[in-house]
Amino acid sequence: MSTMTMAKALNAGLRRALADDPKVLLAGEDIGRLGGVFRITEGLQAEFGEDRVIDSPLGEAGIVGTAVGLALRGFRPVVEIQFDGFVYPAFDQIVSQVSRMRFRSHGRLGVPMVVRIPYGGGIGAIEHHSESPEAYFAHTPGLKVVTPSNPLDAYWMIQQAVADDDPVIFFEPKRRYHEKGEVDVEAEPLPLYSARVVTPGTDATLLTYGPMVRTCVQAAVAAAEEGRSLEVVDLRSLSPLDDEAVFASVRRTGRAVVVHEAVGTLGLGAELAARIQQECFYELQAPVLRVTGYDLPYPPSRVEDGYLPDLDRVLDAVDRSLAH
Amino acid sequence: MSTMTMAKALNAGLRRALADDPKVLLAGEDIGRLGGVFRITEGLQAEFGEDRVIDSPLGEAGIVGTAVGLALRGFRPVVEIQFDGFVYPAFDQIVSQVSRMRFRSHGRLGVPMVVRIPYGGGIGAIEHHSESPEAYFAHTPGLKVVTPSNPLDAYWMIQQAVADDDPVIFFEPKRRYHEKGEVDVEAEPLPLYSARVVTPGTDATLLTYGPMVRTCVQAAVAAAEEGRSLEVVDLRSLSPLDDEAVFASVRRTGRAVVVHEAVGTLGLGAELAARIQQECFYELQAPVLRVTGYDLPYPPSRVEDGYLPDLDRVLDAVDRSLAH
Amino acid sequence: MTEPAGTTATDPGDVPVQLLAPDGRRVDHPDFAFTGTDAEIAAHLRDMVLTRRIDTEATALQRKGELGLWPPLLGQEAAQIGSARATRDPDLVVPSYREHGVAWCLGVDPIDLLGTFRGTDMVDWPSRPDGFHLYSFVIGTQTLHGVGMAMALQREHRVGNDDAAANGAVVVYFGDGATSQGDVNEAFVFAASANAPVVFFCQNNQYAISEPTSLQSRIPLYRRAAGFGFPGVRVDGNDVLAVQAVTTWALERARRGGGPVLVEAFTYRMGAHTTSDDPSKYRTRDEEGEWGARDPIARVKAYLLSVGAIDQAWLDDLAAESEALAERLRAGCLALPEPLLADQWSNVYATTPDRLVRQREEYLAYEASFAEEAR
Amino acid sequence: MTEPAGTTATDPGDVPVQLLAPDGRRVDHPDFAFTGTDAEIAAHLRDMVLTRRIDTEATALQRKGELGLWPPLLGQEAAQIGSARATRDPDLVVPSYREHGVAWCLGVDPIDLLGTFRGTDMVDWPSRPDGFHLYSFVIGTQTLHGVGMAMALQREHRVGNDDAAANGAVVVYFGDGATSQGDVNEAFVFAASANAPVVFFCQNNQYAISEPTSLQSRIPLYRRAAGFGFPGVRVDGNDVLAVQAVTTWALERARRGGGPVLVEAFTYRMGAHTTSDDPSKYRTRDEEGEWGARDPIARVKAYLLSVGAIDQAWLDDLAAESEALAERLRAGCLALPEPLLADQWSNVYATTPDRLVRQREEYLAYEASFAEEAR
Ligand SMILES: Cc1ncc(C[n+]2csc(CCOP(=O)(O)OP(=O)(O)O)c2C)c(N)n1
Ligand SMILES: Cc1ncc(C[n+]2csc(CCOP(=O)(O)OP(=O)(O)O)c2C)c(N)n1
Ligand SMILES: [Mg+2]
Ligand SMILES: [Mg+2]
Repeated sequence: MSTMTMAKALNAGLRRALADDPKVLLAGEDIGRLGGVFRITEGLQAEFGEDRVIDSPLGEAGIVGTAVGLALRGFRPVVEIQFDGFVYPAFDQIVSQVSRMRFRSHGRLGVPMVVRIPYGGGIGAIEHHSESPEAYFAHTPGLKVVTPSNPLDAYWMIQQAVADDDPVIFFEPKRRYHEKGEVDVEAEPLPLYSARVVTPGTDATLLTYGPMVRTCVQAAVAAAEEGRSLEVVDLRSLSPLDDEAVFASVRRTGRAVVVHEAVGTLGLGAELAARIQQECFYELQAPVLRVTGYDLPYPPSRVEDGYLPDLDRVLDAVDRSLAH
Repeated sequence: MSTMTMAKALNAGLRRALADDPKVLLAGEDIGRLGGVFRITEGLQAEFGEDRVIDSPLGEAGIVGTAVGLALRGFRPVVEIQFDGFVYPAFDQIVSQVSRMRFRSHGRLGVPMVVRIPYGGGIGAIEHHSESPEAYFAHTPGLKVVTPSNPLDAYWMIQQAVADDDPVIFFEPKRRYHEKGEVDVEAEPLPLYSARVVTPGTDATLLTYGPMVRTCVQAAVAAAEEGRSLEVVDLRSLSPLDDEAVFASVRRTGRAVVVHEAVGTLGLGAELAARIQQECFYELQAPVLRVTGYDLPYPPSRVEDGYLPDLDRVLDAVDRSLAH
Repeated sequence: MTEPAGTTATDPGDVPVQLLAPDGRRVDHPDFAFTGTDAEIAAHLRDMVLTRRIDTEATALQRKGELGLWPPLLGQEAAQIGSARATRDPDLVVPSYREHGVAWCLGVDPIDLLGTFRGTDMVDWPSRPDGFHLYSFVIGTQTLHGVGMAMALQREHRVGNDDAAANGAVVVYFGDGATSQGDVNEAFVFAASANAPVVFFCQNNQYAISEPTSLQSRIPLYRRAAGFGFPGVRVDGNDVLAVQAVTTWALERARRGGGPVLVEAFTYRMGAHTTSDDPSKYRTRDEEGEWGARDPIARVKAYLLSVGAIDQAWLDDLAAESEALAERLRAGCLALPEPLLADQWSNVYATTPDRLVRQREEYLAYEASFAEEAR
Repeated sequence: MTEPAGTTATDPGDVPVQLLAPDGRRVDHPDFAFTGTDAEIAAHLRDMVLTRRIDTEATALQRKGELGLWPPLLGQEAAQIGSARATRDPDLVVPSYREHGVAWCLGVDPIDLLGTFRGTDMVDWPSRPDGFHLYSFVIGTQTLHGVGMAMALQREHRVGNDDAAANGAVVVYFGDGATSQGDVNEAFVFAASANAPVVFFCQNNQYAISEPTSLQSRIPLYRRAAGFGFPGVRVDGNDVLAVQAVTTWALERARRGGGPVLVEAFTYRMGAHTTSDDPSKYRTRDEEGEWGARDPIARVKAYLLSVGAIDQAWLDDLAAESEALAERLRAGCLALPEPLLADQWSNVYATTPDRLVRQREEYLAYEASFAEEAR
């Protein structure tokens, strides 16, 4: 057991994945000599060589498209997209090839690829550096989409993603890279595609993931001071969603608020609300509410604090839910 | 008033747009000499010249990216993506540039572009030729997304889209290209971003768009024979959604079934369900149900009939809704 | 200043490498030679004739409504057979969607191809589960996959070994139109950067659907390679000997560790783009006639007959073999098993998530409800 | 066969066009000449010095926490001033994100640039509402916009007119790393196909963050153009006279209707990629020292002093002007108005849809509820 940041936990997880399986490769812009702009791959090229930790030319379609070829030959590429907003040049490769190679080949060919994407706002960045594009991928059959919220999950989930025979879009909440947590490198990890109840509660359920988990836990603490018991569910996997865990919690509390940074319209909250209202129709005591980024392009960083869901907005929604 | 196919109506609408405004340009693969693989632009190059109806080199990013430059100079480009599955190479340009140029420039620069995309299945095609990618765009702030379901709307909506100062993703239900309808070229058209009640009814609301409108109208007819009164709402605009029309109908009937070809997870049905359960919580007598493409890549065409929503699946959902 | 490099001035390399003239005479080239025997050339003729027969039959099946679509290779037989016959194990072959001749040489049962266009199957080949990759319909996408496979060969130590037989390379096919796609140009960048063992085989059949190659590039396409730092060669794509010679050279160079090469096979799509297309809308009969005179099969036949390597009896046998093949295709096409929607859930993920398992069960229950009603 | 074209052999064009040596001597070139006066050169020096001062000040502001980030242009002043000063109305200028020197020449108030990096603003310039396009941060994306604008100039009949002054062209900036992006290569394709009046101005500053240019291309970048059928020229990017001469030629050619040109300005990013970067992780002090000796400002100063066109008093005045500018920047940066989230809803659509109007109202009501609580 040791205390480390999420950045270090990802680095340790990737190191272990590289050490455990010679077929694992890393590729991306600046990930080698520099160790990545967030230093997630620091030291790995020195340790595993330029053939396994590859500084790629500056083209996201090229990075993902060549990784498809490598994967088809049995390698397990883990590619880094430098920032969320730069995944779109690779969108065609991801949506029409990575996600479907198994389907296109009647199950014969897999693409065991991980696409790592630092995502989300709150770091005072310029445009394209604070986005939350997870819904585009969760809408795409054939992909799996996961996101850790803490160092422990980061350490294990990245290894589980690498070991998965399906392509996994791995969203890393960049504003949480430097927050510390306990990491037990011996523990039996939770299965990759399962949600976790982070804070148990009885009055309402907060469904969230990635960077917003911490925000929701803080909201639950604040609510507790006012005598309200909020349950916080860290979804961890956005595709597939752990429906049973979600429904079980909402059935218990009768109320649900979904919290994410991505824009509301057709964000994950839409799908969760649609599923919950269908499956828990009679148990729901209030509509499922959503606290999300507003339906705007990501704004200049000086106003991002107001744009992003925070403790107050979460509690405000909880109030509205409870008032129903 | 004359009877024509949707293909001809689109052709006529584009012709009128070109004739009305010298700034209107068409660009795309094979749209000039050949008139497009669906012949939507037939005859237009001959009539308006190669400078205004442009056969583009084979690159979707290039087509959309150069259209951005043209639009910034005051032109109004209407670009054709040859098939739904080929829009992804242009995804970055659409999502990071077209949708945001106004935002990026504090409202100073608009991109009055129309991206025409023949979409949907049911035509027995090979892969990438039957997709319904509308949710990707409806999730993206700054874009408008519309889709006609009949020749009359096609004729007017394409002109309204061209006249709009915002970028419009214009989805054309290719399986309906050759169905005929009345087109009144003098009539005052419905505003572009409003839904239309195609079939009024009282027992349940079918919310649908594009190729599925006809299917739903048929379902309503069949249901009527069994004494059930279904209201069919043709959404026409997917972004913005005409919330008021949707809520008004659902409030009247108490039940809603969303029908679309796109995969269910994070499809338009998710957003509609999420909004409806929030706004019509007490009026809803049953959960909002979704009849959609299954969560699979589009399958080989020999099984597409089972994959796509049809009259029976719609009526089955209506039964389930009414049984609640 | 005087016009610098990169303009439209001609270059000696613009003249395609040719080893067999349209009239069947063999000609010399300073750089390339075909070193095979006449028996091998006869085998090529057989491949080309059978491939064309497959193509005609598939076109006919489409006309009869048995296929949804067919992209004919008519006219591109030499480009495909010549290049495919230059490959050997452990080379990897990555087609676009018109490489029926390559598929044939690589041992794919043409009935598998029919399944794709009949809509019973996706784009994979049960009869040839590896070595010949899936067809790709997104223009250019496969070039990146090919480069990735070449990078894999490097990591598998299958490049530049002293034991030449152990070395392999990738050949990836695409069209003239594809050269305008970002993916293809990124493939050039990545291949050059990695010095990957890949031969970019561009069949310039003069058209991308209706668009002439001149719309994509104002200079010969083979010259694109030079701008990325690797060689490009233009070869007469209707000359099976020249295509094989050039591709063999390119593959050998790649296998040795020499890096990528672009081969532009200058050929002509004698038929329509696909069975949905009507070329009369965008090209002249004259042009079609000119290219008809350069038919890739005629010249090989003329040559082999002129040297007495084959005779009419040989040709008659081949005609009979062609007809038998066509017969087998017709029957095989109709016998292609109808797919089941229920099966489609199995091939999305390696381990199918619960929700999809349930979705499939619901679908089955729903289907079953009809069967019950019907009873 | 012997190695065909496109290999790594050197070419005479690889030697960058130079008109002013690092030691301040003017040198001749067979194809290009700088025809301006010494007074013009002095004006260039002033631009370069002030631009560098803007850059240093912005970097300092970032260190003080007043900016979130700053991408310094240090070392690229000659490439930017020389090329920007080659433009004139109705040319259009499309930058990437490091073109602070170009912005300066085009009349953008540098405080506007600070707004972008302070996070108070997006990427548009209130002080210069047209002619100089937005900054773009998605690598290469703007090259396609530039080609589209050039296609617009064609349609506006601003190309190839007898009245040369009425003609215009586009110059679009991008980096060495950008040349690997699909978009940039598609821009080359589209520009060549349309024969669009566009000058692709690539500042090869030797790095894309940590990646050396050699990872993107194994041959000099200017040669990329030849593969697309238009000229490429490599110019000493630290020589403001050569840059201006070459860009002037390229723009004139484009305006006349000669089509696209690629200019590779061979330069060096003397500073970090951005203020977040640490170049010591990937390059040596020796290398930095070598390039330091080729400083673009030093040689102009040396030349002008040597011919007596300027003197120490002139330089002292310039230093004072620089400091005043820096002072104005500091104050202007702190005075940049704080944006309001409430305003952001107005710039998404030309006509804001109802739902967004309501969303904004809800936001305002929510904000107001705090104000009430606070009371
Ligand atoms: C990304 C993409 N855009 C458009 C299409 C539609 N399309 C199919 S084939 C084709 C022309 C391809 O031309 P070329 O590369 O020359 O190959 P050919 O068909 O001539 O063999 C087009 C535009 C597609 N399949 N993929
Ligand atoms: C599509 C995309 N991918 C990645 C990035 C992250 N990134 C920002 S600058 C940069 C390097 C660009 O290098 P170059 O084109 O040489 O320009 P320079 O910064 O040297 O001026 C990278 C990779 C980006 N902005 N856009
Ligand atoms: Mg072609
Ligand atoms: Mg650079």
